This record gives sequence, structure tokens and C-alpha cells, in this order.
Amino acid sequence: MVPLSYYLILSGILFSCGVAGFLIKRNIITIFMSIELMLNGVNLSFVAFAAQWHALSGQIFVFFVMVVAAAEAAVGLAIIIAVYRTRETLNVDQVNLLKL
Amino acid sequence: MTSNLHLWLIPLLPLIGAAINGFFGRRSSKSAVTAVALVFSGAAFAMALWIVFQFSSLTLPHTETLATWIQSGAFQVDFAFYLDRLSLIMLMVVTGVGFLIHIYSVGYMWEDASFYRFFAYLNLFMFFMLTLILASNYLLMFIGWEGVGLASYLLIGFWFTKDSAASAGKKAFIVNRIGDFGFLIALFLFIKHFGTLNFEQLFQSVAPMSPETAGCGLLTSIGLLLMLGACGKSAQIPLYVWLPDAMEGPTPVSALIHAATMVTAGVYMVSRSHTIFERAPMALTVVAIIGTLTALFAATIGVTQTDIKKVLAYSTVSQLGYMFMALGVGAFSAGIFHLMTHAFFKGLLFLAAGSVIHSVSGEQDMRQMGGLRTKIPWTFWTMTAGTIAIAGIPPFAGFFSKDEILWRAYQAHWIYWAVGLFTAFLTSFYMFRLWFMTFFGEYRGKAEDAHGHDAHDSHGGHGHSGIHESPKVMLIPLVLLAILSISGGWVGVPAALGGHNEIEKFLEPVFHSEATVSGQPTEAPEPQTGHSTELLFTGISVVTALCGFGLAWFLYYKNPEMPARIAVSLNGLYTTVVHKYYIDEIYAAIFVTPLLRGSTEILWHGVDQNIIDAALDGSADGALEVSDTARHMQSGNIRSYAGWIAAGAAVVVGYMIWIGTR
Amino acid sequence: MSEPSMNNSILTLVTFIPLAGALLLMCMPRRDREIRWFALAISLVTFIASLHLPVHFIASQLGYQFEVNAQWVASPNIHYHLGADGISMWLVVLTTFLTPLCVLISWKSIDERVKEFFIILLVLETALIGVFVSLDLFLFYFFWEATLIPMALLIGMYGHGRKIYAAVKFFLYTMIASMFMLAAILWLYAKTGSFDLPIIQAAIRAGNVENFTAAAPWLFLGFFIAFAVKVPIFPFHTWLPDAHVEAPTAGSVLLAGVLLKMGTYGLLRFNLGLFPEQSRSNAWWIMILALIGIIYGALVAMVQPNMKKVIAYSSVSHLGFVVLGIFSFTQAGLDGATFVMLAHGVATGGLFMLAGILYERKHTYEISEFGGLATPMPKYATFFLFIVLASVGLPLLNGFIGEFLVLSGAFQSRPIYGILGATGVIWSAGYLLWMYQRVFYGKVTHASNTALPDLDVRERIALIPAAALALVMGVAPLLWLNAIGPAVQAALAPFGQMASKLVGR
Amino acid sequence: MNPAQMPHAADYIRILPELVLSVFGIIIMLLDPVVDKRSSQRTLGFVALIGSLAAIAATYYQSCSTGLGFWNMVQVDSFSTFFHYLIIAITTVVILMSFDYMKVQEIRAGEYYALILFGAVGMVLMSSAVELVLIFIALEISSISTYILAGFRRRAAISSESSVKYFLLGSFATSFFLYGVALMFGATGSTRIPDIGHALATAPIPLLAFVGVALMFGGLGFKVAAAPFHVWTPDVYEGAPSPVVAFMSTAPKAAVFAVLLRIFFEANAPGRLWLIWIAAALSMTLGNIGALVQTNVKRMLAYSSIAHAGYILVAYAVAPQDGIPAVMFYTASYAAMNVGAFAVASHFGGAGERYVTLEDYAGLGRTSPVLAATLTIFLLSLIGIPMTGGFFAKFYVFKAAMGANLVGLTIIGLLNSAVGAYYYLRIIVFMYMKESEKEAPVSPIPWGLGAALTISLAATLYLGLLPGRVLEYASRSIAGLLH
Amino acid sequence: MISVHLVLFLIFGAVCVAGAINLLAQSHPINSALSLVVVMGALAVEYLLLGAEFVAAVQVIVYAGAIMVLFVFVIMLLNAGAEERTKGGSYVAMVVGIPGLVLGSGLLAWVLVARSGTDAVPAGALSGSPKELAPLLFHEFLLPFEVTSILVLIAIMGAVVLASHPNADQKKENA
Repeated sequence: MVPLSYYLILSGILFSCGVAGFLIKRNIITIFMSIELMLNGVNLSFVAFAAQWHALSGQIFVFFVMVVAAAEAAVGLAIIIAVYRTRETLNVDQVNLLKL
Repeated sequence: MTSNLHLWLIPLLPLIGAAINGFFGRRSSKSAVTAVALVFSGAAFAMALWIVFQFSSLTLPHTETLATWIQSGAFQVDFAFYLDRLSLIMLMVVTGVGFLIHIYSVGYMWEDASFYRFFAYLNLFMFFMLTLILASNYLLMFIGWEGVGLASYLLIGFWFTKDSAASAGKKAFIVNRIGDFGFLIALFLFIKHFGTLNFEQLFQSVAPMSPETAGCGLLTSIGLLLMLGACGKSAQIPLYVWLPDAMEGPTPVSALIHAATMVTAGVYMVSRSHTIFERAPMALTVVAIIGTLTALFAATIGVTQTDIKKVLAYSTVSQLGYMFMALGVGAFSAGIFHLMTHAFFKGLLFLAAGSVIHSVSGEQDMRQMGGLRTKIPWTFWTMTAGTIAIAGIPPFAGFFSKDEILWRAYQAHWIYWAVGLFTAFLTSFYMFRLWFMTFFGEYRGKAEDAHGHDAHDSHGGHGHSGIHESPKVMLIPLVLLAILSISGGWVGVPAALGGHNEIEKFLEPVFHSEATVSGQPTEAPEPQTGHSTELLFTGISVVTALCGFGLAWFLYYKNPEMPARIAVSLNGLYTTVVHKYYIDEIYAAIFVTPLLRGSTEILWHGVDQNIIDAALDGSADGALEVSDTARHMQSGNIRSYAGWIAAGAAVVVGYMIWIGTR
Repeated sequence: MSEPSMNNSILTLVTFIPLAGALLLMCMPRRDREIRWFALAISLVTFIASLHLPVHFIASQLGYQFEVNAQWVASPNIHYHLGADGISMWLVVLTTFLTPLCVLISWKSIDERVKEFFIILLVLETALIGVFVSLDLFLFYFFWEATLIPMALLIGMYGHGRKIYAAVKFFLYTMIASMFMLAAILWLYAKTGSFDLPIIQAAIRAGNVENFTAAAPWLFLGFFIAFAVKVPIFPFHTWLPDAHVEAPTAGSVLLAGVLLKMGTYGLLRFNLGLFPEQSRSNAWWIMILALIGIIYGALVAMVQPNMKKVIAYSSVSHLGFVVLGIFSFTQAGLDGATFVMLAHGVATGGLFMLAGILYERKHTYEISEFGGLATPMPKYATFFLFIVLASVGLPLLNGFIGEFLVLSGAFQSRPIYGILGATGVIWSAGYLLWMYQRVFYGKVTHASNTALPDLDVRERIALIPAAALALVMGVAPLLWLNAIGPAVQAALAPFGQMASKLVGR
Repeated sequence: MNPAQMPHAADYIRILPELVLSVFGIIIMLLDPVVDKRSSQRTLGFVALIGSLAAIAATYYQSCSTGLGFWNMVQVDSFSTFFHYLIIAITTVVILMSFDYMKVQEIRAGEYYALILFGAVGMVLMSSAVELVLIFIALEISSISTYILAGFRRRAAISSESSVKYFLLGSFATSFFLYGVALMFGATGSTRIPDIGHALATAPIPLLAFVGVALMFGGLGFKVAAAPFHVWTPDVYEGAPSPVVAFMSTAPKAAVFAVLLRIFFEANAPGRLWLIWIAAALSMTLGNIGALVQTNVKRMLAYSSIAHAGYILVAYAVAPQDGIPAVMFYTASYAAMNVGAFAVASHFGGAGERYVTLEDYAGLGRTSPVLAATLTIFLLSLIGIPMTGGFFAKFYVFKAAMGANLVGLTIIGLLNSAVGAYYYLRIIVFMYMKESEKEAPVSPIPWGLGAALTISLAATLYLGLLPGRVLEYASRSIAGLLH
Repeated sequence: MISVHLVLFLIFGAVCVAGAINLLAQSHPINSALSLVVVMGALAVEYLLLGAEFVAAVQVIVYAGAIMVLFVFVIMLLNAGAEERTKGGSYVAMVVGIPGLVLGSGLLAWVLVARSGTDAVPAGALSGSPKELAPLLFHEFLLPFEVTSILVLIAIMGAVVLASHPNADQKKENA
């Protein structure tokens, strides 16, 4: 028997790590990965809550989230490539033509 | 019976003339302009005469209401005209003298480029003056009051290319406005407390009130305010300063407006409001004091002036002072009497002076004249008549009126009489001084210096042909006026001299009410001062006048170099007086300059620009500053943005949890 | 068209004829001559149409006339509610009277983007008329804001000098101020569920507006600020000189002639109409501000080196009279205030036209550039003097009547106010005559000025109506006062005991 | 599988517009390779136009039979059809204005139009979906398509930068939203908005729900550019192609505002008042303040869109029967005027969007009076001058706020709109009152743009003069949200 | 007594967290990617513990399999090196973001622990077999499922557009 809140905490930690990654990482790809990390955290809590409510739908959500994540990954990486083409860098701190 | 006199026509006729000349004069010939001007002013005069002729059949006072002018709530003002004996006298004086001066001007202004403009203005003045006289309520009177101010503004500034003339006109208007300010406030008091401005209603409601012996009550304040107005219009201390400058205008204007008619409007107005003044002794006293002081003050200045018109101007101020002194001691009819005679001889003097100036091609400085006696005899003789009249030597007009005033003044308080007497002495002195300087001795000017100091006045056409008598058209009015100033006083021969003061009796019904008021000197001479006393005083004043003549003769005819020495000997006093006690300079220093400087520096630059606008622009710039700093939130860095978002989310979460746990 | 139906539709017609004209103008080809004539025709038609109002106005009958009341939007409950009483009617006529003159005066001076100019002018006219005739608060605000843009465009597009600064200042200043009014209007709607002025008034009188007493002071201020900026009352006046100096002649004429009146009209109609108690309790300081405006405006006007600035500050002074009269709560005061609005519209409008005529010739307003102009252009000088005298308040000209009534009203409510106000009589003579002397009298100072052409026919045609009206208004003010009186009585109704303390016994 | 479990025709009617749009999107994808390249842009453009028009027709057809569909996934009522109409109308106008833009900017048309249509699918779906997960997917559809569209000016570095910024931050925010959904699911055991509504209607509300709402608001607030989640807006709008900005500043916002309405009013989410109060005040102020000193018109309009989001949010703080119509009306009129403004900007920008600064706009009133006049009207509407939709929009919002006694918020809003007038006015000033030293060339208005401008102009004026019908429609649709 | 279930949870939970932290710690994207794979694997186990077999399977296949491969592929393609420590204008992230994050996650943790209102669950509480999920997915969630196809479509299209070389357009134009 595991208190469900443990799962929630774990998901929360993952989510927060994702956010932290977004804030501190400089490589666009790594930042993108931390977004994936956040999504994973969310997934875990979906499943956990599904267990809480004994509702299968929670798992379906996870399924959908994964699809979305996949789509995002495809587009996102394409965008990153496009940026890399024009800017020759993957460092977000240097992607700042638009400001003020 | 109250037949319809069509009083409204009297003011209107000159207005029509003014309109015609104003609109079409430019294109029409001088003779046409003359015709129009004379016809319409003459018509007014004719109507006045017509009224006089059916005087017997009149029931005065007579009111004619034309239409309502202003209506606001219960307050109403009509275009209504009011004729009683007082206004009748004024009517005669104004239309008569006015007409004569019109005629005179034809000759005097003939050479002027904008001949038509002059007559348009002159007729306009007649319109306003007659409105002032015939008004049946204070507001209508105020129309005339302001209107004559306008006319004098226009006429003083007639030669507007001359800066001095333009400023003189402006000065006249503004100083008058200060007086009008008082007048207005008085009107507001009327409205507030009596709800009407109509003479009859007003005086009916005032009559029952008892005199305000102590303190400054309603009537007193009204009286003082009206007096302020009168001071402006009639050039009394402290607002007399405009009149001497007004001499910048053409001489006929000086004669008509600044001697005969307009300046006496104040006298007329005060005596019109006698019902109020009689119940405001304090106000009356103020009037008397102001009058007396002005009389003396102006006379002293007049003694030292060398510009012929300036002398006459100051003498006008001084004579007006006399009139106010008369009013102040409650001798309204005497004041009006002097007003009338003064209109005659002062009008005459100015016209004659004009004729002199005309003859010496625009020269106005008496030091440049002299010995004109032979060259311009008509002018000389008429002027002599005027001089004697003003000096107050019997049997000329001035004598009777002035004597009446002095006598009544003495009854009020001997100090008035003393000052009046001294003034009379000065008057006759400076008048004869003028007379001697102008007509006797040798000619001191250069005849060939044809074009005088201003191009307009010197009718450059035939000016250079030395000194010459003026044309007939100018001399006729002179003669007529001379006759008037000789005989004009005979209507007021006091009982003491075996006459029976018709003018007094004539005006009786107008001023009768004063008899009813206690504490006022009444018409009937008191028993303790019988005719003998009065005769004594008459004698004294005559002697004084003669002394004045004698001194003038001694100084300016017998040994003309003496005045200079005297002037040197009492230098300080003399210069002060010559510079008119520096009053203009003082006013400028106290009021005008600080006002302009203050408005510029403090109000405009200070408040407007440096406070209000600065605050506005400052706040605007501040907003832009804030904006400029706020945009640095947009560092352009993705991670910073994420930081904002995360922080924002955290705050929102925190807030919601707070809400949720509450 | 039968009489009653005409009466119902007349206000709508008058209001929207100019707009329709503007729309037609948009479709017209850019041929300046035709455009000018067309604009003139439209404005004249509007004027003639507006004359229907005074002709069919029934002075004896209290309340609004020529009313139209149709629902515009169901929820919120907005009505197309027009109506005129003696006050608004004359202001409408003033507007329609001035517009043709503006067209004439802009005939030559506007030589580029002519089409836009007249379109803007006509749109502005519609908005101005709308402000005066709308009895629905929303509608009023609608037109109120609608006046901003055309005016700002006139200043900014056809002005000179720091035109952009002036335009933006004018726009933002009035915009920000009117926001407070909008807030107040919204509050009233929220509480009464209606924008209809009479209905709201009734509701307030009946006292069934919840916590009105608490909010009323703020609502009063909300309206007041909006109007005070427009008038402009003393500390809010600085936009006016800038706007005037930079604006084109027509702009100045309408700005001084009509736009400022929106503020005073608003004070009269809304602040007095909706919040009598607050009006009375606040009257003392408002009147003081008005007095400051009168004297301050005059003093600053006296020392202005720029013709238009003199006139602009003189407007500040004159509008001070209006406010003074309005807040005296006396028949005379309000009659006078209304009359001053009209008179000032004509006189100052005329002055600005004259200034504009001079600008056409010399392209400057600096007084120092002139001097002795009476010699080369006597006709011009005469007109100028006439209008100056009207605005100085010479009896028998229109300026006097209003000022006199206002001052007597003020004097009745508080003598000292009347006295201080009356000093304005002196000041106005001071600054205007001094300016007149500096411009026209003396010898011609600049050689270039000797050849200045005098008025041509078009200019005279533009000026004569103004001058004539100034005279007529001064001689026969009853033509106006008869209609104004009842309206003022209605406005004073809530001030019961004060209204009974009218002049006279 | 028994037929009972198969979706019925009615179900498909419930998603008819989405179907039509997707079909046409696919058609375009298929046509793209086969049509001749030179004419591809206009051909595909026409197909897209037909598609959007057909979708409008579909919406009309759909509006006749309202109700739930797909096992309570979507709800079609006057509320959702309002947004269908709005979004598809925006799409139509954007497509129209893109005709010329594509040619000038030399952009591949195929994917562009397809993406716009697909994006529209997502937004339309968002406005009618009543299931959070479906909403999430729809949101992703619209977002991802806009991510791509933002980067469509491929040769411009700023375009790809705006794309990547939008993408990263967008997904970042989306994951917040998703987490919120998860917590909501945890708190109520359901993700259907009505069910959540019932669950939350019965106190005590679990704390998780509060956190869920907070996170969801974060995610959605990002999409509508509400402070403090607005920071991305200026950069992305500046970099993205103008028609795309016109699209993504109006259509997704409208959809997301619809979602917010559902969440706040149908799911009666707790803690609404002050959350909205602060967010609204902050958005208005930051938006307007930021815009004051901008010289790039697109960026300025971006800031202004933040401010407008603030105005709209004000209406969320009040009672639903006042707030919902106000929001709907505002989104509509904002769409009209903003699309119009960006249409002008897109045309005036020229090849490579070279002319975007205020200086470039100097003298436009002379060089192209029509364009200037149109833009002026849109700007006036954005200021909120009478006779334009913007005026009534603001008016209703603040009326509602005043009705709810939110005097403070109302005053802030009004003052903001007054301050905001400054920077819109600046554009007008430059167009009419400044003379340009270097004339920016203005090509004659092509018919596509002309049509787009006409439509948005007509809409702006219609909403400004006769707002009654739209407003009534909006207020009728309250019923769909309040059970 | 400590159940096996709890022990397994703790172990793999620890692995998850470790992986996550390593993702942040690593400077080279490839290492981050690998640690992310670890996280996902561990998560799959957690799903299993909860009884969601299908999800666990998809997690491994789609996420760890497909998506991460994509990542690694792109990293290789752009041969992204170790990220250099640039001092960008990102101080806000540190000054505002991190504190915000700490605050938020702290609050979150408190809510989840104290007020989540959840109870303990036995191992395999969920019945997550495909057999049971299928009806749900193809019946009640049919619409979302269908809609995801559009999503994927967009994704493909986007990838094609963005990844193709910019000047491809011009070539087409000139063709």
C-alpha cells in the first residue's frame, strides 16, 4: 500500500524539475527536453488520480498527452533546426533579436 | 396732456447721419458728407427747439416707452425715454452747442483726408450723448454713458497714426471703464435691492427712506459708486488724468466732448440721482470734497501750462470741480446752471483756440504765439468774451453761475467757499495769462514754419501763407457762442441782484424733493444771511477775478520776462506743477507697470508655463519614462520570459491557495 | 411635410445633414472648387434647416421640444432621444450659423487636402449639434467623444507651428477628463437602468437611487472635471491657447465658438440638472475658480505677444463669466450665462476669422509684426474694431447683455463675486484695445505691410453676418432671451427657494 | 460492435464546421504538389477561401440543430456557434488578405493555407468542446499550427526566432494548463466541464481545485496574453508574418476566451474575482505603458493586444449575465478592428515587411488616402471612439464592471483607455500630420486585401452603430453556460 | 511493515528524481537526453506499479522509443556541443523565476501532501489492460482520438515546411 500522495509528490517533483530545467538550461534542445519532463510529471499525476477515482479515463488522457508530446516534438525539433539554420547557434541567450 | 413727442427720434437722427456717413461717406463728396452731418444733427436740434416751443403744453416729466430691451425673470429694462426740465436743459445745450460745433468743424476739418469719418464719429457721439440724457432708466443711460466713451475714444484717436493720439484714446476709454465699473456695481445694488433701474420707480422707492446720517448704508454706497462713475466720466480726482491727454483729438472734439457735453455727463448723472444723494449726506460730502480739490488742483496745474489746449483742458477739469462742489453742497440747480454756462464759454474758448491754432498753422505752444490781436480780430474778440466769462466778471455768463455756486458753498461750509474763491482767482489769472500770451506782445513764432507739428491739423493746403483769419464757417459759431457766453447767465440772475433766478425756479420741480429732506440746505436763503451778505460775497468774487486779471497783466503784459525768473526762483515747486505733480508717472509706477510685469512674469511664465504646463508635460514625460523602463521586462530572453511566467503562475497558485484555505 | 412630423424629424435632420454631406463629399472627385461650393451649400442648408427650430419654438411651453425618442439598443437601454429647449436650441443655431462662415473663411487658406478638410468640418458639425440636442446620457457621451477626433485632426493636419503638440495635448487632455464623466454615467446607469436624462433626473428627485447620497459628490466631480477641462476653468485651461494658436482659422472659430460651450452647456444641463445639492454646496469654490479665470485670463491675455493667444486667453476670461453665471443659481445669472455663450460664440468667432484673414496675408500672428494696419486696410480695421467692441461688452452690442446679466446674477448670490467679476469689464477693455492699438494704430511699422490688401468680397461676406448678428443680439436680446428664460426656469426649478429669490420683488 | 456505439449523423453535424475545414485543409495538401507552382498561390488561396465560406455555411446549418455530441464531448449552442462564426470569419478575412501577401513575400502557399484551416479547426473545436482533454488537444492543434505559421517568413531570422519563442514558451505554458487539468481531474474525478461545475457547485471545494484553476488560468492566460503571462507577445508578433499575427492575435484568443468563459462560468471555478481583478488591471496597465514608446507598429499593436486582453478580462470579474455578452462582443469587435489594422500593416509592410516603423507611416495620408483612412478608423476603434465597435466593446465591459460595483477597476480601465489613446493617435499623427522625408512606396490595394479591409471595416462600423443584434445574440447564448 | 510495493515505488521514484536532476546537471544535451530516457523508463515502472500496463507499454514505446530517438537524432544532426555558460539577459529567470518556482512547488507539495484528499492504493489498483481501455478510447473518446490525427497531420506538415531549406521556396518560384 502506497499513499497516493507519494505519486503526486513524485509527479510534482518531476514537473518542478522540468520548470527548473527550462529556467536554467541554455541549450534549446535541453530546454525542450525539460518540457517533456514536465509533461511526464503531469502524466504520472493523471494516472495517479485515475487510480484515486478508479476511473480508466485517466490513462486515456496519458495516451493523448503522449500523442501531443510526439507531435510537439516533431514540430519543435523542426523549428529548432530552422532556428539553427538562421542563427547558427542553439544557445537561447543568443536568440534575442526581438526585444524591448 | 401727454402728446407723443417721439423723443426717440432725437437720438436716432444723428445715428442715421452717422450710419450714412460711415457707410457711404468714403465714396461721397465732402459737401455731401457735410450736408448729411449737418442736416441730421440740425434736425435733432430742431426737434429740441420744437419741444421747447410747445413747452407750455407739456406735462413733465414725460416718459415714452418704445420697447422692452432686456427681460430676465422679473427684471426688465425698456427702451424708454424720459423728459423733464433737467433733461430739457441738457437737451438744449447738447443739441445746440453740438450743432454749432458741427458747423465749425466743417471749416476746421475740411482739409482732412478722412473728413467723412470725423463726422460719422461726431454724429455717433451725438446719438449716444442724447441717449444718455433722455434715458428713462440707468441701463439705458449706461448705454449712452459707455457710448460717449466710445465716441471720445474714436475721436481722440482720430489721427491714429500719431501714437500719442492712439494711446490717449485708449487711456481715456480704460480710465472711463474704471469709472463705469463703479457705475455697474451701483446698478447691481439697485437691481438687488429695488429690482428695477427705472428712474421713477427707483426714486419712488427711495423717497420714503430717511437720510443715512451715520455710517455707509445702502444709499451711501450707491452714491459713492455712482460718484466713482462720475469721476471717470467728468475727469475728477483721481480719474481726471485722461482729459488733458484727450487734447490729442481735433480741437472741435475737445470743444464738444471734452468741454461742453460729455465731461458734464457725470454732473448730469449725479443731479439726476439727487434723490439718492440727498439721503446719503456722506456721499454728498465726498462729492463736495472731490469737487473742491479737483477745482483747486487742476487750476494750479493750469497756471503753468504753455500748450493753449492743455490750459483749457485743466481749466475744464477745474470748472467741472466747481460743478461737483455745487452738487456736493446740494445746490444741484446751481451746478446745472454752471454746466450750461460752462458749455457756452468753454465751447467758445476751445473753438477760438482752435481758430488760433488754425491760424498759426497748427502751433499750440503759447510761447510761439503773441500779438495775434490784430491779425485775427474775430477770434480775438470772441475769445475775449469767453475769457471774461470764465473769469467770472459780470455781466458775463460765468459770473452768475460761479457766484451762485460760491454763495451756496459758503452756506454749506466756509472752507468750500474759500477754496472756490482762490480757484476763481487762479482761473481768471491763467485765463488772462493765456489771453495776454496769445494776443499781445510781438509774435514769437515763425510764420513760415507752415506745416505744424502734425500733418493733419495743419490744413497744409494754404497754411504757409502766414497768419490768417479762419473762414466764415468757423467764425459764425464763434460769434454765436460768444453771444451766448455773454448773455447765457442772465437766466440765473440771483434775487440779490434784483433778478429772480429763473433757472432755479425752472429746475424747482426736478429738485423740489430736496426741500422735503431735512438736514439739507433748502432753496430759500436762510434769514440770517440776507441779500446784503450775498451782495458782499458777490463783490468779493468779482474783486478776486479782477485780481487775477491784474496779476496776469502785470506778469505777462507789463514785464513778460518776470514769470521765467519766478519759475527759477521757486524751481522745485514749479517743475512739480509743470509736470502735473507727476500724477501720470505715479499711476504708471503703481498700477500699470506692476500689472504688466506681474502678468507676464508671475502669471503667464510663472503659473501658466512653469507650473501648470510644466506639470502636464512632466507627467506625460514621466509616463514615457515609466514606459521606457517597463519595456525592459522584454529582455528578449526566452528564459527570462519563462521566469516571469513561472513566477506569475506561482503567485497565482499562492493566491488561490490562500483563497481556498480561507 | 406636415408640421408635427416636421417637428419630430427636424432635429434628426439638422444633426445628420452635415454627416450625409460629408459622406457625399467622400465620393466626390478631388476638384477643390466644386468641393468648396458643395460644402458651403451643405452648411447653408443645415443652417436654414436649423432655423426651423427658433421659428417653431414655443417659448411659453416648458420642457423639451422637437423631441424624438426611439430605442437604439435594447440592452443596455440606450435611446435615440433628441430634444431641445431654449438653451440647446440656440446653441445648435449658433453651430449651424458659424459653420458656413468657417467654410467661407477657409476658402483660400485651405489649399491642400481640401476634400479631407471639409469632410472633417462637416463631421465635426454633426458631432457638435448632436452634443447639444441629445437627451440620452449615452448619446451625449457618444457625440461628446465624437467631437474630439475631427477637432484634433483639424488642428494637427491644417494647423501650423507646434500643431502636433497642440493636437495631442487637446485630445488627451479632454479624453482623460471625459473618462471620469463616462464612469459617472456608467454608475448612474448601473443604478437607474437608464441613460435617459429626464428619467434619471426623476429617479434622483424621487430619491430611489440606492446610496446616491454617498456617491453624488463623486459623480458631480466626475461630470465637473470633464466639463471643466472643456470650458476651460482655471487650472485646466492651458490646452486652449496652444490649440488655438496652432489651429487653422475654421478650427479656432469652432473651437472657441462652439466646443467650449459644450463644457458650459454640460455644467448647466448635467451638473445642475442631476446634482442640485452638490452644485449648490460646491458653488463657492467653482465660482472662485471662475473669478480667477476671468481676471487671470484677462491679465495673461494683456501681455500676450501673439494675436491668437490674446483672443484665446480672452476666451478663458469670458467663459469664466459663463461659469460664474451658471453657479449663481439666479435667473439673471443663467440667462446671462447662456447669452454670453452665444455672444462669445459670435464675437470670438469673428475675432478668429479676422485673425485668420490677417494670417492669410502675413502668415504670422505676432503682434509685433503688425502696426498701423488701419492705414492700408481700413475696412478690415473697422470690422475688427466692431467685433472687439462687441467682445469688450459695449452696450448695444451682444457682449454687454450677457455679461451684465451674469454679473448682476452673481452679485445677487454673493455681492463680492459680482464686484470681482465686474473688474473684468476693465481688463477686457485693457487687453483688447491695447492689442487693437498695437496692430492698427500708429504709423505702418513694417514696410511690407503698406501693401496689404484690404478685405475682399468673400471675406466681407463671411464677416458681415457675424458683425450684424453682434449688433442685433445687442439691440434686441429678447429674441433670444424669450426662449432662454423658460429653459433657465426649468433648470432652476430644483433650486426652489433660490429661484424664488429672483431679481425684483 | 453494436450500432448504438457508433456515432450518429447528429454527432457529425455537431462538428460539421471542423469537418469541412479539415477536409478542405487536406484537399489543399493534396493539391499543393500537383498544381502549377506559379499559380499555386492563388488557386490554393481560392480553395481555402471556398473552404472557409463553406465552413460558415456549415456553421449556419449546425446552428439550426444545437445540442451535445460525441458522448458529451462537444456542445453546440448559440454560445459556441457565435465563436464558430467569429473564428471562421476571421479565417476568411485572413485568407483574403494573404493572397497578395503570399505573392509579395514569396512564401509557399500550400502548407500556409492548410495550416490556417487546420488551426481554425482547433479553435472552432475549442469553443464548442466541453471536455478538458479535448480542449487541450484542440488548443494544441491551434497552437502548433500557429507556432509553424509564425516561422513562415523563413528567410527572416526574426521570424524563426519568434516561432521558437512562441513554441517553447507556448508548450511551457500548455504544460501548466495540462497540470491544472490533471489537478482538476484529481479534485473532481471528471474532466467534463459540466460535471466539474456540478462538483464545484457543492461546497466544500477541494483545495486541489483551486490550484488546478490557478494553473489552468496560467496556461490560458498565456494564450490570451494576459499579464503576468504576456511577456512573449511583443516579440512573437513582431517577428511573425502580419497576416499570421492578425490571425493569431484574434482567432485563438477568441477561442481561449470562450474556454475561459466555460471554465469560470460553466465550471464555476472558485476564486474568480480578485484573480481577474489583478490580472486585468495588470494587463491593461502593462500593455498600455509598454506601448507608449514603441516605434514599430506591429510591436505597438502587440502591446495594445495585451491591453485589450486586460479590458476583456475585466468582464470576467462580474456576474455572468453581464460579463459573458460583454466578453463575446468585445472579442468580436476586437477581431474586426485588429484584423483590419494588421491587414493594412501587412500590405504597407511591402516585401520582407520592410516598412513597419512609425517613420515609414509618415505622410501615408497623402500617398494613399484610402489606406490611411481605413487604418485611422481601425485605430479609432482601438482607442474606443464612438461610431466604432471598439467604443461599444469598451462601453459594455465597463458598464458591466460598474454594474458589479467594481468602481476601482472601472476607473483604472477608463484611464488606461485614455492613456492608450496616445500611441494609437501617434500613428494617426504620423500618417496625417508629419511629412515623410523618405516616401515608403505604396502599391495599389489588391482586391483580396480590399475585400478583407471592406469586411473588417464594415464589421467595425456595424458594431459601432448597430450593436444591438450582436449583443442580443450574445446575451441569448448565456443560457448555454449557466445550468 | 514496509510492503514490496512501497519499496519498488521508492526505488524507481528515486531513479526518476535522480534522472531528472541529472538532466539539469549535465551540460551536454546528449547526456541530458539519456537521463531523460532513464526518467521515462523508471516512470513506466511506476505506471506498472499502479497497474496501468497499457500506459506503461506506450510510455516505453512512444516516449522512450520514438520521441527520445528523435531528440538524439536532432542533437546528432546539429552536433550540439556542451552548452557554453553565457551570461545572457536571463537574470530575471534567476531573480524572479527560481524563487517563484521554489514558492510554487513548495505550496504545491504542501497541498499534495496535506490536502490532496487522497488515500493509499494497493499495487495494481488500476485495471489498465488494452482490452478495457479500447472501448473507452474508441467510443467515448472517439472524437479526441480522431482529432489527434489532425494534430499529427499538422505536425508532419510543419516538420516538412520548417525543415525544408528556406530557399526551396524561391527555387519553386523560379521553376
